[in-house]
Order: sequence, then structure tokens, then C-alpha cells
Amino acid sequence: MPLVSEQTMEEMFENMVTARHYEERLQEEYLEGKQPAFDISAGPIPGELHLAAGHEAAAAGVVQHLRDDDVVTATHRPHHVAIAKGVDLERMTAEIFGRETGLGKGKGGHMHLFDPDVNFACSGIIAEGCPPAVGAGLAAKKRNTDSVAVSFLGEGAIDQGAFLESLNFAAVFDLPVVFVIEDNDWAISMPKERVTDVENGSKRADGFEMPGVRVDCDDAIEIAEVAGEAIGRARDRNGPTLMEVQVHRRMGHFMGDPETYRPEADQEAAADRDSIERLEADLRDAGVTDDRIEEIRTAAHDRVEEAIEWAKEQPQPEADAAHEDVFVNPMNGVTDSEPDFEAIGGDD
Amino acid sequence: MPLVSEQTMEEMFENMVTARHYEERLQEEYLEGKQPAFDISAGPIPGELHLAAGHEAAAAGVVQHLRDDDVVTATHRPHHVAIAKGVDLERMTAEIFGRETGLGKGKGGHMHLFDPDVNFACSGIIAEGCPPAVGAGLAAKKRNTDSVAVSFLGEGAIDQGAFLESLNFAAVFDLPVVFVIEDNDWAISMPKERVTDVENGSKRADGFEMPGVRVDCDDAIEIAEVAGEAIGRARDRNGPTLMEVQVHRRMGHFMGDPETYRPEADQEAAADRDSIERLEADLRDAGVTDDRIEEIRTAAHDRVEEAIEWAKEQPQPEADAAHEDVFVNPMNGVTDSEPDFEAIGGDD
Amino acid sequence: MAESKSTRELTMSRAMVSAIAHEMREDSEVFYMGEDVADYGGIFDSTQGLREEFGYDRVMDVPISETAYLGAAVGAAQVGMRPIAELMFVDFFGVAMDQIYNQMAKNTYMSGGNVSVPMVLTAAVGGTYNDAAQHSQTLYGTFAHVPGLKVVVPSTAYDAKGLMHNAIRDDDPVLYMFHKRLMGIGWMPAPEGPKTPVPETEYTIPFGSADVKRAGDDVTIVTLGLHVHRALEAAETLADEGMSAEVIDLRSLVPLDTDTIVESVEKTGSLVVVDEDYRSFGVTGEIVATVADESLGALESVERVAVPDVPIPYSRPLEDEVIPSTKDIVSAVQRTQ
Amino acid sequence: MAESKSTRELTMSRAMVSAIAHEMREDSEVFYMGEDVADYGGIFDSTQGLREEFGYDRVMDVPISETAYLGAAVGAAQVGMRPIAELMFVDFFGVAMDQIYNQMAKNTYMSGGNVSVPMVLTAAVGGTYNDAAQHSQTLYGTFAHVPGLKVVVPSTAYDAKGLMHNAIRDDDPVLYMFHKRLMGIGWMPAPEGPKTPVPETEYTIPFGSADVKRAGDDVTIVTLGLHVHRALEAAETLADEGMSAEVIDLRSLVPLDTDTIVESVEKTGSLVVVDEDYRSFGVTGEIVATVADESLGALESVERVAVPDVPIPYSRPLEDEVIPSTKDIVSAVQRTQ
Ligand SMILES: Cc1ncc(C[n+]2csc(CCOP(=O)(O)OP(=O)(O)O)c2C)c(N)n1
Ligand SMILES: Cc1ncc(C[n+]2csc(CCOP(=O)(O)OP(=O)(O)O)c2C)c(N)n1
Ligand SMILES: [Mg+2]
Ligand SMILES: [Mg+2]
Repeated sequence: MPLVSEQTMEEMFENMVTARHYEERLQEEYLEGKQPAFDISAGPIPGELHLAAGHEAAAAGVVQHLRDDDVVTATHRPHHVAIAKGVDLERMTAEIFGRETGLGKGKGGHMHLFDPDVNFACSGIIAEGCPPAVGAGLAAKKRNTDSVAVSFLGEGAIDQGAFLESLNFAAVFDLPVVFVIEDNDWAISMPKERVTDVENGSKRADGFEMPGVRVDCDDAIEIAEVAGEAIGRARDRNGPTLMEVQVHRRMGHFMGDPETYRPEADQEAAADRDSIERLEADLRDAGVTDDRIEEIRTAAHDRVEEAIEWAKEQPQPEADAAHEDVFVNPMNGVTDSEPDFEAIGGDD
Repeated sequence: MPLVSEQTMEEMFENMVTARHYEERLQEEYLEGKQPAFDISAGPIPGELHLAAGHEAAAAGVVQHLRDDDVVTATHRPHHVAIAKGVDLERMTAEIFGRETGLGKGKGGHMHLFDPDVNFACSGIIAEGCPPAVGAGLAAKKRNTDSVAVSFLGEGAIDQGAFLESLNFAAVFDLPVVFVIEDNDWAISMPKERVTDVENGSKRADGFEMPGVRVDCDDAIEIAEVAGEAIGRARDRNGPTLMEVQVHRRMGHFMGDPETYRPEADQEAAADRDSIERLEADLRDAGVTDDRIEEIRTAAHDRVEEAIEWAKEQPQPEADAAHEDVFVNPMNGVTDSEPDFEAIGGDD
Repeated sequence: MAESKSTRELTMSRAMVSAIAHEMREDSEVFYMGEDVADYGGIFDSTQGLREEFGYDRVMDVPISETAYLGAAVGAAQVGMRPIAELMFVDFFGVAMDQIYNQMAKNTYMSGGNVSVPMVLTAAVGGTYNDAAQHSQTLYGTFAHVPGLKVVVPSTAYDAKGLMHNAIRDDDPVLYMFHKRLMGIGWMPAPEGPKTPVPETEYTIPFGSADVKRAGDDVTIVTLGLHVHRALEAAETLADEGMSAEVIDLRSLVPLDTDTIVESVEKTGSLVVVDEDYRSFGVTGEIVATVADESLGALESVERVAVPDVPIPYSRPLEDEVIPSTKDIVSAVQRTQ
Repeated sequence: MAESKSTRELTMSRAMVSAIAHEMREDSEVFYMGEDVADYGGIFDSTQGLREEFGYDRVMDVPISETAYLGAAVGAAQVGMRPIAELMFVDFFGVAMDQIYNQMAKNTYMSGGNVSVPMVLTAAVGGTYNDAAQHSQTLYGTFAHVPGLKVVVPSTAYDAKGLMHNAIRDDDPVLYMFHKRLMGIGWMPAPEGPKTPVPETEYTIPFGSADVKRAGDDVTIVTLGLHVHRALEAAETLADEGMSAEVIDLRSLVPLDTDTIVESVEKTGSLVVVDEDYRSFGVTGEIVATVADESLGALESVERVAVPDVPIPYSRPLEDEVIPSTKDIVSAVQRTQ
């Protein structure tokens, strides 16, 4: 029996085509609003937008092993991971469009998506999600559950203290955490060879007594196999793993990135290696019919279109809402149970 | 020819007995002021005091390879390193006694000793000295000199981001930096096995493509040999090294530490293994006479006594001086060369 | 006497610990993390006896990785645990500030209130014992400036316990800053005031409720932490001179009890703000501006007493010069009259 | 015309770069470090063309290790080089704050002036383009509160150049905060004001010299950065209503030019402080308190206009609500009259 079942392959494929189409549509909406001249604050999706086209296999392959109670922290490039984790697509889209019914009521935006129902979060600072993922693993251990936590990061994040400290913390307490490096070769304009001497990110594990593994291509099936082992080990309380996956950045770092620093050959190579096409071929090899593949694609497209349509119909937040939600309990709200008692200046 | 000459052995011995006696005297002065009840802010030396008895070999063995233009950053436990580096002993002592003629005019205290003449600095935050040492190495490279930088840290610091990021930075730019971990088994009350899984601190190097070496005992000669290689490599522009030395904490973490957390056997073992006695034996084996050893000891004692005596005669700083030295150039002082020119609201 | 059965005099550290222990007994989701908090019992006695009662699992020593363990507390809190994480000295915040202010403080807002971070960050603050520039700060202003953290500063054992109960039960992130000099540590003698009778029962002191520690008519002294005691001492001296000073202990900076301050200044006309933090862009400026905002007409005179924008120097005469003394407070009050 | 030969209109980013390039030509010890500063030329055009002229060695891309590279700048500065290190967004300070405030800012004082740290830390600040809570802050107050850093905030190309020359030549550590919206980046349209004529020659603008960007009699508006331009726009509107507003651009927060502010308020009687940072415990409080300290009697009315103690929200109507607009300034001024 193959490690990755046909059903899993289909699910991964569905996640990946959903993510790809989703981001193509976001890109359209984003850029449409930036006409005639690119103005980052214009249009229906303002601000920065980091798309993950070329990373989908990493998300699909890893996350399909997770349950809703497992925690995932993703990066500034979060959509593919969110989709694989089952984040509410409509509310996520509404958030990206800055609407009132978005996951964060329009306060977070695309780098700050929180869906507590499926324990998903992401953030905009490099390696910032590593410590909270470790904390989720710590909570699982303390509560004696078999939940696990997965922290995604880019290959550019392997030089950041938050990641490195987290490796040690997870290792020494044997926490159920898997770190997944999405290696797309670039950190904005900086190629990985220029910022570290290690052959690849999984080597960082060597300095922390942690297993480190790397998947050298964005083959969803291989990723799923390797991730299955790592996550299984975490679930069985055998400690953390550092895992790296080679992915590809098919676009600029963010929308609007001129990529003048990037050799054309590299851009072309990234375009050529498409993990979705590869998985589609694998599906066919496994006997999945054209019709079934088309059915998955169509369903994914429809789902994306519906989410975007729904989101665009949602109301903008009221300006006054900006003042809410700093605290869940602004004036503290805990009933004052202070006894009638004067410790200083009293007469007792 | 042995790698470490008799003269070097004598110099190391001198540094080590100076440091040991110096700290014994500081301890006396410190504790005397804390009578009858220990009050941290009382006496001629107030505040925290971290003594390095048992660490001397690490400083002597490493630093004897350095020149004045080489930069050293030490930790909260800095005296032995400062002495080996040739920091002005009188002004350092005056600083520890908080006097006006101290290295920092009484502003820094024992954790913040700066002697730019010999390029020595230390600081009170874990691993904080690593990045500046890396910066000194970077400066040497940019200026095309053969200076090197050495950053000392405790074994408890190997989990701190500042250290870990510095390893990568030094490695990727091939900087002339040597990191020296003084492994005394303890970080205050935390034994090293409880805070990391690696067998020893030099293993951290494995995750950064850097050579990592460890000296398993505080044998000054062996330390000198290993450090000589590392520093030589740095000077020859062959890149950084991570080096760990096993030392022993003969006292509490700071003066006043009850050490109730520490097994007696461990305390005794630290007391038993004295690197100074060991080096003294080595000196004798090498044919150095009792008289010569006594002479070195006496000279060291005299130097320490003189420095302490001098320091205690120095004036306390004037209160007003507290307001000075935030900037070397408080009101900026750069001559205002602004042309007569109105960019906004002007009529040109 | 029923009274004596239900209260006893405690040091501030014992009062804090008693609240923590109570909450740990009641709620298995509460745990404590920090450096030297288990066997050592906290460098400033903040966890004395807790490891003995609750074991290493709930009173956890951690590696010297503040980013990792403070961020881990955020992660554990977000899945519903109630961690208390200790930063041994607040001065170390710089190695972990991103987790504190970009996650602990902001995740609630960024999630539109869908996520809460019910954790307490405890940190020792303050000088007066010659520990120099990297171990003596209060940094009250730095943290109160960051939206999303509740910032609490007890000055007595009684307040410390009630505020700690409240902090642990609060669903929002709380920064609980305890002044070393007030803790009653054997090797750092505390002044008279912080050791107070403390009820054995649990009780909460709500945040945003400043406490009038001494009532007066001529001048309002607003302060917090250690300086509550210096202000009370100054008020004694001033009383001898016939001046009646009201001393307000803020107890929390966020939320800030503006009403109590403004009411007092409307009564006295004079405002003296006393702070152990750096003078500029901090607590003293905020309190003065708040009163100016709310009741400019009432403000007849103003004085700010704080550290004069220098790092904390080591040597005794220098540190004494920059940390506001009782005498400095007396002089400032005199200047207002 | 001699004039037209020696000046030309520049965007703020070009003006900054021209000062940096000049200093790099003059002094081989000056170098620039940061993320994406070499081939990219700086995400906000802060280093456009520098790598082409000076090569990778002097315009260095570094790993995403802010603690390591900002600390390395401190170390290089202490041995006499003059590094300029860029923090891409000031919001990232939390990962490296220890090196910034415990070393860069304090080493001079702790060494009794025996060590100097002649480095410049540049950082992009500000919102208005929906980049949300982790990429939109100014944090002026956070940094001005820390003793030991000079804190500079240009609002025009002309000022940006003179302040940058000064920053690089200063023997003390300088934090140079440039507002993204003012830079004149192709993808983020700047308002009218920041692009100004700039002399080709070098010149320095000393720190602590606030600039009266518009003279007026009825009200003093004190501000900095982007909000200088919003205040000038507000002043135009107010002029139509017959109100004459003086607009003071602080240009540096440390040192702070108290005299210029106080003189102006003594003339106008009304103070409106406008700030893009969080309201509490920050710039607005400090300016109000400074005037209250120096000249309480002159102060007839006060208004603070700042971000209302919430993280910066993403969505356009929400961000617009919290970042002070020209209209907010106009209203605040009207309330003072
Ligand atoms: C601490 C910090 N430094 C810098 C940045 C700016 N930044 C955002 S994304 C990025 C590159 C990240 O590269 P990588 O981790 O490889 O992820 P990728 O964008 O390639 O997916 C940088 C430098 C940041 N967000 N946080
Ligand atoms: C960032 C930071 N965290 C915590 C501390 C408090 N602290 C001072 S020394 C110390 C233990 C250090 O242990 P180690 O590095 O092994 O050095 P040793 O004291 O054993 O020489 C700790 C935790 C600090 N100074 N800085
Ligand atoms: Mg990348
Ligand atoms: Mg140690």
C-alpha cells in the first residue's frame, strides 16, 4: 500500500488548485485596483500582498496530516497554508478585502489571519510564529493531548533568533512541533547562498540535536510522506523535527516587486517546475480520470469565485470599530471582590 | 618545540593568579561592606558582583594570543578576561568601587567595563557582546587589517538569539571572530543538561558550517593550543571558530547566592579542580623554580593590592557628573553649514 | 479576633506568591515559566515555594531564550492556557520585544477580538541598589505606550495580591511590574510601607482604579511603585511644614484612572508627578498632559520629578542623583506652592 | 542663474541618498548595511544607486538577523567606522531592541564617554497605505524615551539631506526615521510638500533645531514627519476661516527644541500637538508637558491629535479613522479657539 492514498492525493490536489486559483484571483483584484499607476494604497485590496504561487505543495503535503485541534502558524505568505488548514475561505477573503465580516473584522489584513476554529494564525515578522507554535506544543504536552503544532517559515528566516531559540526550546522539552521551511531560494532580493553558509536549512537542526530532513523538490507526495513521519513522531511524543521543502517563487516577493534583481533563467525555472502539474500527472498515473480532475478543478474554482464574490459584497467596517478589540475585556471586567480593607493609612 | 613556550606559561600563570587574587580581594571588600546583614546596596562595592574564580584558564589561554588592537567582548563575569587583555587594573578597580577616575567615571560598574586602549568591553545581558564582536571582525575585514575579535559567553548563552545569529553572520562573511564559551555547567541555578539537548556548546557550530572545538578541562596549556589555532585561522582570514572550554564555578553565581540548588558534590568537585594549581605543576615540570613561581605570585599580589589601594583613595564622583556623557557631543556640535535657503514657504 | 485570623502581615513577594499559588490550585491551566523560578524560587523571591508545591511541570525553568519562552507563553495562552512568564529584569525586554509587542499585545486586535491572550508577563523593575544601566530601569513609559498590554505596578503587599489575582484571571495580556526594592527580599531591605496586612482570602483589585494612599488638599502627588512610599514620606515632611499633600498610587498605567487624578487636581490646583522612569516621553508627560486635556483651568502649577534622561549610573552618588528621592519630591512640591 | 545651477528638485529619498553618497565618497569608513539595500536599492528607495557606485562591500545585504547586524554596526562604530544600518520597517525593532537600547544607546554613558558609537540607524516609519499593525507604526515616542539616542525625523527633501549629513558626521548614535509616504517612491505617491529644491552642495542641519514651516499668530501646531504636510494643509484651510496657524516641524525629538515651541505658544496661547504615533505616553504628552513646565500661564488651550492607543488597523476606513487627517487637525484647532 502506498504511503499516500489516492484520496489524499486528490485532497492535496484540491488544496493546491484552490490556493493557486485563489491567488490568481487575488492578484487580478489587487492589480485591477492599482490602475492606471501602481499605488499600493489604492483598490479593493490595499497594502502589501505576498502570494505563494509555487509553494502550494509544501502546504498541502504537510497540512493534510493535521487535525483542527493541531496548531499552525504561517508567515507573511500565508494563503496556501490557510487553505490547506481549512480556514474559513469566505471570512478570510473578506479580511483580505478589509471587510467587517472578515476573520479579523478588517483589522488584520492578509498577513494577520486568525481562525481559532481551526487553530490557524500567521504574522508579518520573520520567524515570529515559531515561538507561539512551540507554546502550542508545550500546551499539548502539559495537557497530555496528542495535538501537534506546525510552524512554517521561509528559508530567509533561518538566520533569525526567534527561529533558532525555538529549535532549542522544542528540542530540550521534546515538544510535538514540526518546523517547516519553505525554501523558495529568495528572501525578497537576497539569494540564500549570500546569507548563510549551510547547504540547506535543514542543517540548522544539527546544532540542536533535532532530526533535520529536506525534500529537494516540491513533489506533494514526497512532502506528504516525509511530513507524515515528522508529524507522526510529534504526535507519538517523540519530539520535534525540522523539515525543509524546496519550493519556487513564481512571482515577485510582493505584488509590484519589479524583480530586477532576479536572473531571468531563475524566473523561468520557477515557472517550469509546477508542483500542481506534477501532482496532476501523478493522479493520472494513479488512474484518476480526466473527468475527476476536471471536477476537482471546477469545484475549487467555484469555491474561490464564491468566496471572492461573497467577500466583495460584505460591508466595509464602520470607522468607529477601529476603537474596539484592543482588549477582549477593556476595563478588566473581573468583578471587584476587594474586601473593605485599608492596608496603608487604614486603622487596623 | 612545544606549542606553548615557557614564557607564555609564565604569563598565563601570572594572569591567572592576578585574577584569582584580585577577585578574592574584591570578595573581601564586597562582603565586608555587607556586614552585619547582607544588603546588596551597602558597602564600598554595591550592586551585583559576579566573580570568575575557576574560569581563569579560559581567559589566560585565549587572550594571550591577542594584541591590543584585537577586540574582546566579555560577559557579566568579566574580570579575568579584562586582566588577561591588559585592561588598566587601577582604573578598572576604581570603576568597580564606583570612583570618579574609574574606566567609566563610576557610571558603568563591574558589568560595564570599557577600555578602548586595549579594545575591551563587557556587558550585562546574555550574549549581548556577540554582535559587537562580529562588528569588530567586520571592520577588520573592511579595513583589510589582520585584527581579530573574540567574544566570550557562558554556556547558558548558547540558547540566546544574539549568539546564534552572530554565528551565522560571522560564518557567511568569513569574519575573523572566535566565540569562546566558558562552560561552568551552570546558568545561575540552571544546570546545562536541563536547558539544551546538545552534548556541549561547540556542537552549535554544526548548524552554521563553522568549525566547533571543545577543550574538556580547564588546562591552560591545552586551551592556549586550541585557541592559538582558532585565532591564527581568524588572523589568516580563514574565518570564525566556535570554541568551548570547560571551566568551574568555584563560587555562587553572584556574591550572596545561597547556592541551595547546587549539590554539594558539585561544589566540591569545582573546588578540587583548580586550573591554577595545575598550571603551577606544569610550570614546575617545565623546570621553573619555586622561587620564580613565588616571585610571580608576589608580584601579582602586589599589583592587586596597589590597584585596590589606589582605587579606594580615589574620589567619589560629583553628583552633577550623572548628567554628563549621555552623548559625546550633546547638542550635536557639527557646525551648522546650512545655506540660507527656504525649501518650504520660501520664495525661490 | 476574627480580623487577626483572616489577615496577616506579608512582604510584597509573599503576597504575590500567595495569589499565584491560589490561582494554580484553582485552575490547572495556570503555570509559571522563567529563568531560575523552580529551584531558586525566583531571583527576587517571586516564586518562593511554588516548585515545592506544584512541581517542575507547572513551575518551569527555561533556557535563556526570552524570545522563545515569552512567545511560547503567547502560543499557550492562545490555546486557552493561562501562563505566567517572568522576565527576570525588565531591562532584558529588548531581546524579546517583538513577541511582547507584536504578538502578545496585538493579536487580540489584529484578530478582531477572535483570539485572546490570557497571559501575565511579570518583570522586576527599578533601581536604588547600584545595579547600573542594564539592571535598574523601570521602563513604565515604554510599555504603557504600546497599545494592547494592561500595565500594572503594585506598591504594597495588599495591592500586589489583589492585582495579581486580577491579572491571572484577566483574559487580556497583563504586564505585572514588581519593584525589587519593595519585595522584602532578605538581601535588599524594603522600606516600611510595602509590608502590609493581607487577607488570606482571595480578592481582586480591578485595573484602572488608582488608590488615594493619603488624602490632602494642597497638592496632588501622582506616582507609582517604589515612589508611592517616597511620596508618602515626603507628605509627612510636608505636613510638618503645614502642607497637605494627596498621594495617588496609580496601580495601573493601562488602563489609567484619569478621573481620580483630575478630581484631585481640581481640588488642589497643583500637580506633582513622580516617576522612576526616564523623564521625557513617558509617564510624567502623560499625566501632566492628561490633566491639561481634561481640566487645564484647574492646573495652577506643575512639577515633574523623574530620571533626567540619562541611563541609570552605577556609583552611589550618581544613582542617588538621578533617582528621585523623598527630598526631591518635597522640593518639587515646595516649588508648586 | 546661479540658483538653478546649484539646486534641483529632489524627492526625499533622492535627497537622503545624495547625502549618503557624498559622505561615502569623502570617508571610506562609512558603509551601509541592511536587507535588500544592494541590488534592490532599498525597499523604500533609501539606497538607490549606491551599490552601483560603491559595490557590495560598502553597500551590504545582510541576513535577516537584525540583532546580529545592528549589533555589528555598534561594534564597527566602536572601533571607529561609521556604519549606517537600516531597519527596513521600524516595526521590526522588537527583534533587535537589546542591541539598540542597551548598547548603541548606553555604551557612551556606561563608559563615561570613553567610547563613542558613531553610527546611524535608519528606519522606515508610518502608515496611510493599509499595511496593518506590524508595518505601519512610527514609534517616535518609544525611541525618544530611551536616553542615548538622537532621534531625527525629516519631513522634506531639503531637511532630509541636511539632517543626514549631520547624522553621519555625528559622533553619537542617531536614529533617522524616514516616513515611507514622504519618500517619493513610485508605488506610493507622496503629497506635494516633501519634494523640494535641494542644493547640490553639502550642508548640515543641526539637531535640536525645530523649523517654523509656517508662521502664524493664533495657534501653534507642533508636529513632525508626514504630519507636517497635513498640518500645513490644515493651516491653509484655517487661513480661509481667518485663523492664523503657526506650524512647527520638530525635525528632531532628541534633542528637542523646547525654545521654539515655548516661544510660539507664548505668542499664540494655543497648542495643538499632532503625531502619528500612539497617543498615550508618547510625543503629544511630552510636548504638552514641556510647555506646561516652561510656561503654564501662557497655555490657554491644548489639544492632542494622535493615534488613539490602538494598533494600526488594516482596512481603509479603520486606518483613516485612527491616523490623524488634515480634517482632524482643523477640528482640533477649532476646538482651541
Ligand atoms: C524581522 C523582520 N525582518 C525583516 C522583515 C522584512 N521581510 C519581509 S518578508 C522578507 C523576506 C523573507 O524571506 P523568506 O523568509 O525566505 O520568505 P519568502 O518571502 O521567500 O516566502 C523580509 C526580509 C520582516 N518582516 N521581519
Ligand atoms: C537576556 C538575559 N537574560 C537573562 C539574564 C540574567 N542572567 C544573568 S547571568 C545569567 C546566567 C548566565 O549563565 P552563563 O551564560 O552560563 O554564564 P555564567 O554566569 O555561568 O558565567 C542569567 C540568566 C541576562 N543578564 N540577560
Ligand atoms: Mg524565501
Ligand atoms: Mg555558566
